Amino acid sequence: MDKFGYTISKERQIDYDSNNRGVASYIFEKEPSFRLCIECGGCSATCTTASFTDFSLRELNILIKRGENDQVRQNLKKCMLCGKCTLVCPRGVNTRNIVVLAIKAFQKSDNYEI
Amino acid sequence: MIIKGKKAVWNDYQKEIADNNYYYVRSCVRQNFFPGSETAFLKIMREELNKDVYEHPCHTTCTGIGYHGDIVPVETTMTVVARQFALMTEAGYENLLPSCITSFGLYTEILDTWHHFPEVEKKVRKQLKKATGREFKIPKNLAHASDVIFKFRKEIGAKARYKLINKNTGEPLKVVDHIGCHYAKMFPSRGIGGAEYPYVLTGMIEEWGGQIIDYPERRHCCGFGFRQYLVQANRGFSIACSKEKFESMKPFKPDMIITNCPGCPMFLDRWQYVINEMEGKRYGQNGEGIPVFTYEEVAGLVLGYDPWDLGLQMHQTDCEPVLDKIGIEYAPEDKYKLNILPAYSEKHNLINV
Amino acid sequence: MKFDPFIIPFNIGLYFILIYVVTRSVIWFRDLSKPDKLRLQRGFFGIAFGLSLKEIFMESLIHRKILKTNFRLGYMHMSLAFGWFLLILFGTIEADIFSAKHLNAPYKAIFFRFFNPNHGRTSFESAYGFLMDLILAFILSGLFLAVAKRIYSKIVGMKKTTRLKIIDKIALTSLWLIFPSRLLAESFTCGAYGTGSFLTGSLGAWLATFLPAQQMAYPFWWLYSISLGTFFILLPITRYMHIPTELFLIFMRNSGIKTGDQAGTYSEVQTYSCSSCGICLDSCQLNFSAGITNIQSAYLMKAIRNNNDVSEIAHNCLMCGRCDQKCPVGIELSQIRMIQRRGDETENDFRNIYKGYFRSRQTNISEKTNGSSNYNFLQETDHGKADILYFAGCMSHLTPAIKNSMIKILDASEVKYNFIDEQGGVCCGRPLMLAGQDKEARELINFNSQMIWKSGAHTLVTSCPICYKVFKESYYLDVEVLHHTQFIKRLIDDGSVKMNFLHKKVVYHSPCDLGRGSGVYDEPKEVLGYVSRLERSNFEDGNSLCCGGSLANMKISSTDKKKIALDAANELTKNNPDILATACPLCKKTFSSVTATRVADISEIVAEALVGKSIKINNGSHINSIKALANI
Amino acid sequence: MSKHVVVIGGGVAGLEVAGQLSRAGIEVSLIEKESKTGGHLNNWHRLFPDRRNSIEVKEYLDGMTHNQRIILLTNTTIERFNRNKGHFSITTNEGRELTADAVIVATGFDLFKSARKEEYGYGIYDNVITSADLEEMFRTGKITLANGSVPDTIGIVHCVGSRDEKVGNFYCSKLCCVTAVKQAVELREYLPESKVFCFYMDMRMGGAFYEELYREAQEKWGVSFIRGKVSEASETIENKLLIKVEDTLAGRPLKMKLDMLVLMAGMEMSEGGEKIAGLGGLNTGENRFFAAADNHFGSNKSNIEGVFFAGTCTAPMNITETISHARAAVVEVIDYLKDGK
Repeated sequence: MDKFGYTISKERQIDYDSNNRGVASYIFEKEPSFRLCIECGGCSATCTTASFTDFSLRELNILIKRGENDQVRQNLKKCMLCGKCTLVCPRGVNTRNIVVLAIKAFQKSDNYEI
Repeated sequence: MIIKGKKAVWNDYQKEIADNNYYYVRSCVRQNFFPGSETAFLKIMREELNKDVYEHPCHTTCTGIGYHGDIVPVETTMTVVARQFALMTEAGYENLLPSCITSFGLYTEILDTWHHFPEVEKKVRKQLKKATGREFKIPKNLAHASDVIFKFRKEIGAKARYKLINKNTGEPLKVVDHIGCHYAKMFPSRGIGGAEYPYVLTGMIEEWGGQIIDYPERRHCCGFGFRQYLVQANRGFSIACSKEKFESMKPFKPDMIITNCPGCPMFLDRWQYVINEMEGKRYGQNGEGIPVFTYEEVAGLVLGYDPWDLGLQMHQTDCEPVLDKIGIEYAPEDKYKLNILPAYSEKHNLINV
Repeated sequence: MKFDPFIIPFNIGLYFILIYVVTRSVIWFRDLSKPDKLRLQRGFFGIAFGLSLKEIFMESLIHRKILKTNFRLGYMHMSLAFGWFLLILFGTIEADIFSAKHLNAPYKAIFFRFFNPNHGRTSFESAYGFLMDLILAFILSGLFLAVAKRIYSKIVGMKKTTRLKIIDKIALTSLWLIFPSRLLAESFTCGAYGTGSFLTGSLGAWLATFLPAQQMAYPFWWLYSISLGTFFILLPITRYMHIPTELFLIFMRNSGIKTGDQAGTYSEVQTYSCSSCGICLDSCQLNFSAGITNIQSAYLMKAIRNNNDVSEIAHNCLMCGRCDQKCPVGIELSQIRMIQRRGDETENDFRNIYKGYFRSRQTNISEKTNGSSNYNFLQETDHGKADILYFAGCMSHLTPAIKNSMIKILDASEVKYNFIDEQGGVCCGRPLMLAGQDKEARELINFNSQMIWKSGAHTLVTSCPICYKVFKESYYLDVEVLHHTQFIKRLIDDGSVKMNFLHKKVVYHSPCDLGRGSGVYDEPKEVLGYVSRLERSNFEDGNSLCCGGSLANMKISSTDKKKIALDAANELTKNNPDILATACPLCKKTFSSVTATRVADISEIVAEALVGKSIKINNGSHINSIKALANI
Repeated sequence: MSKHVVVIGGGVAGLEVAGQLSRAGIEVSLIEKESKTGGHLNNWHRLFPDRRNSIEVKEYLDGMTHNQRIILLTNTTIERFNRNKGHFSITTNEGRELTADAVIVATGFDLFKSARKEEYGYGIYDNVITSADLEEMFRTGKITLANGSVPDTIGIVHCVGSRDEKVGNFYCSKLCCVTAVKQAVELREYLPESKVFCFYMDMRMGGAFYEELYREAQEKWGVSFIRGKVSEASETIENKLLIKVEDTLAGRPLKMKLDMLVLMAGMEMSEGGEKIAGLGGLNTGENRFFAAADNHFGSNKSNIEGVFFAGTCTAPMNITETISHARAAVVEVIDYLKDGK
């Protein structure tokens, strides 16, 4: 209802407790190295896609963990899986698998499987 | 909640409040929003507590709204404030008693600035002299009106006709206190109880029989925020702030809200109506809203003043549920009768006086 | 005696398997694509038929390839397969010659001794009996090895043996029982009648000394028949299905049928042709370096046959192709794995008792697409016209020495070229393909193709074998695609670049996608041989190791990758070379982190050996070269 | 005549110094304000990064001082401290007069008083505890909430009282990060069902095997690390703690409910140390710790000849560094006494 000329702003806060973190749990289970990320951003720095778009593997990684899935899903498929990120990762995170698993997890969550 | 811990904090944040001879400075907006409050304050101070409270007819705004709304530059503000001080000095008073939280915050800020940067004070003195020919003394004591009511809370309590107790259940009323941001957030040491666990309103409520509830968003701004509300495009943010507070206090089922700031009761009161209009969401028991009071109104009610004399008919969220709970007598049919207020007259336009 | 009830299990089994195989063949044939059907028909009446017969004899019976890889294992397979074949062949002939009439029912040949207990009295008969005993002994010797392999796989020279499921165990037991029960049945019969040759005769005579041979024989004939019957009935749902299927495989392969990228008859025939011999296990680096022991091709084939969820297995593979090289049956294991990757999401819920017999084929489902491209953010850049394009590849940008060396070489050769991904390019698409995402890969391929096509170039040089493979196989470009080693070889051959000989000991690691993947083995070594002292390693060409850094493995942890890299690097640097040379940025990067030996791409070594055009270092003295510098 | 040295403080540094000096044949008086020696070591359960029992270190220190000619004065504080012709005369609270050839100050540190960070509600909210409180829980083996139930979600706030201009501490206490990680791991060990979150500004895992412990906490124990300083905590109606923090790496504010909040209290100059500084005219730095004569090669020396520092009274240090620093102080003292002063 906009008869006042404005509407109540939506909260920007991450509501950790009410967010659905099923996608993150799915990835944690299948790819334990997902835990190891220290958010250094090396992956995003070398990423070809990141140089063209706002796709950021680092950010994606943290948003999935917080259950902020909507922001993530539209970007996931921009990844070309080229693997440069895996090569630069100082923590040995299997980044490509995380992208593939995340895509799968979103499909599963669409089917209410997770 | 460990009350002992809280009390320890309260003990850490005490402040000196003058005993008598106050120079009262009004708030710009309260006279419109809750016009009974300041009248009630003066009445309580003069008639109930027998204090000398002086009001200078020539005092103006402190420019706080303009200052926090990024419109008035700080030097201008300081000069205007210096004029207030000059009026006080001329009237022979030393204890400044602003009605407005933002004024209180602003005076505190300016006095602190001058303390650290005497050259600024010097410059302002020069400017004031040049503009108005006036000179001033730094106030000896600066206390907000709610500080004074806090100071005399026991005296008021002793005279009370009503207690903040549900007459049907005997339980204390659950009261949410909301402290204006400019009261202690900028200078925690100048507020009773500090900024994290302010005691100023809590002390009154506890003294008068109510029970304060501590809810997670107690620190959150009411949503006025000056530049948030003043620009229409930002009002969605303003109302979201209030909503956040209501959502947070909701599980505690508060009976009423008490505030010590001009803007806060306005927004906590009016936004309840707007939220209901926009989202169909009603707060309070039975969806009747959570009544919002100023501390003067609450003091007046406790002392047995007529609710309509206190201006409670000006509230958008009806106060009757709380009045009923306490058992305050009132005449519903008198609510909107204007006979209490002086008749408005074209001829007596105050601006031309 | 014409008939005895004990033959019934055998007969049921035999006719069941015959009917099954015929039905299966019909279904398989029906499911073939039209061109493949034609190929098969042409093959049947052409040279393929003869070739197939020869191959069936050499591989299915003699097991030549296994013999070559591992003699003891080969002997085991050969004795069982070839021995059994001989036993059936000579048994049938025996029944044909010595029975009352010709063209007997099969059981007559199998249980010949039972129906002709007195056989073997004449010298010809006994000579034939000797032959039959010899064959049986041959089989039993193989059987002994097989039993021993189960218990202790090292006996047959294998580090690992395949694990079995219950049904396989029953089939295996029945298989193992066939020949000992035949031996005992025949021996008792011979013992009772005083016939038989060196094996059955002497064993029978000895057994008869303390056992009632006449009575003992009959149960063993039953056991023999039951073992055979059980084995036949279980055949289609066990790995032993490979015995009949391999014949089809050989014939189809000789007819020119290819695996392709979709599940189909041929991939299914291949899947069933896997005998779980386990040779792929030993060739797999995930197994022997990283200790990952459940994803090898034999297990993949088994999981597919059993309709299990294969996605974890399918993706946990380096795709190095070592098992492809080693597979004695010649199954295109990596291709089949790729099919499984593409069909990743297929969840097969076809569950009934026929499942094992006629499994529903896993087909590729194309993903739901919303029509919009995932990669529409890619911006075309105009690189202008050039004859030769240089595409360094993503990985080369993380190993700048490679691209810098290539620029140096290209500049020195004075060819006109365009460095098309100088500012960082778009991925070639192979990583997506390896993840089974062909549709997405195709988008990148189209994007890159257009860029290449617009340049009007005739040659595309790349530094990355991953890119090379996909450029060659999936791009359908009208340009010649060269890996930089091939290109350098050409530059050397036509004298475009001059090089010094570096007195360095170099060992060459052949990258998987370049060597086994694309068949480029020689050029890199020739280039290296031209500029340095190239030494041989134990892992050359088809047998070369994977560095472990492969993009193909989605699942492997970085620790396991390191283990593989370390093992491979240790193998390659055994003789302390000065340089571990490779021709792939990924191999270089992977090896660099695990070995103290200098790891260099061939391009780097070449760039180092390059003779500058203006400076005659070899002829000129120190002063001369300074003068030369001054003249530039 | 043998020399006499007074060591002020019976913590890790003081005990090490006293033991080493005594072994070198120097007469030592050890002054400790508490009833027993060991200082903060008595309060820790297991030590980072290898989680050995703190008793082992205590036993070592006791062994150092055992059977040595050390005059141990417990429950003793210093009331007067004078330097007189190269000698020091010290008066204790019990009126005892001590004369020393040299003094070693090993007054250690005090833990930051977490109640000063009012927004976290230590001492006000039921389930806000400090790292020291948690150690006590580990020692008793009972990790429970105020109402006796077992916590399910636990937050650990780094940098409480460190790197915080608001409380006047600009410096990094440097051990709280690794303590947080150690305690997170221990919490997960004790309470396998629990979820543990660390809220950090920076992970400062500078010591040997600290980073490895950090990695282990992530990999093996699934501890979540959220980069951002918790700005406020409040109690909800279900007696949980609602915290607000910005997840700086997600670039978004975050709120979550926790059962328990553990504050990683930083290290501050001890009150005792401040008193000594005042009595003896010893220089202190901007961080209020004792100011060493030289940061690089004189970290044991004070501005007064014959007064030396050992351990965390000069800066935050871990036990390894404290013991090394104490030994270095011993060398300085012996060197000083040899010169016949």
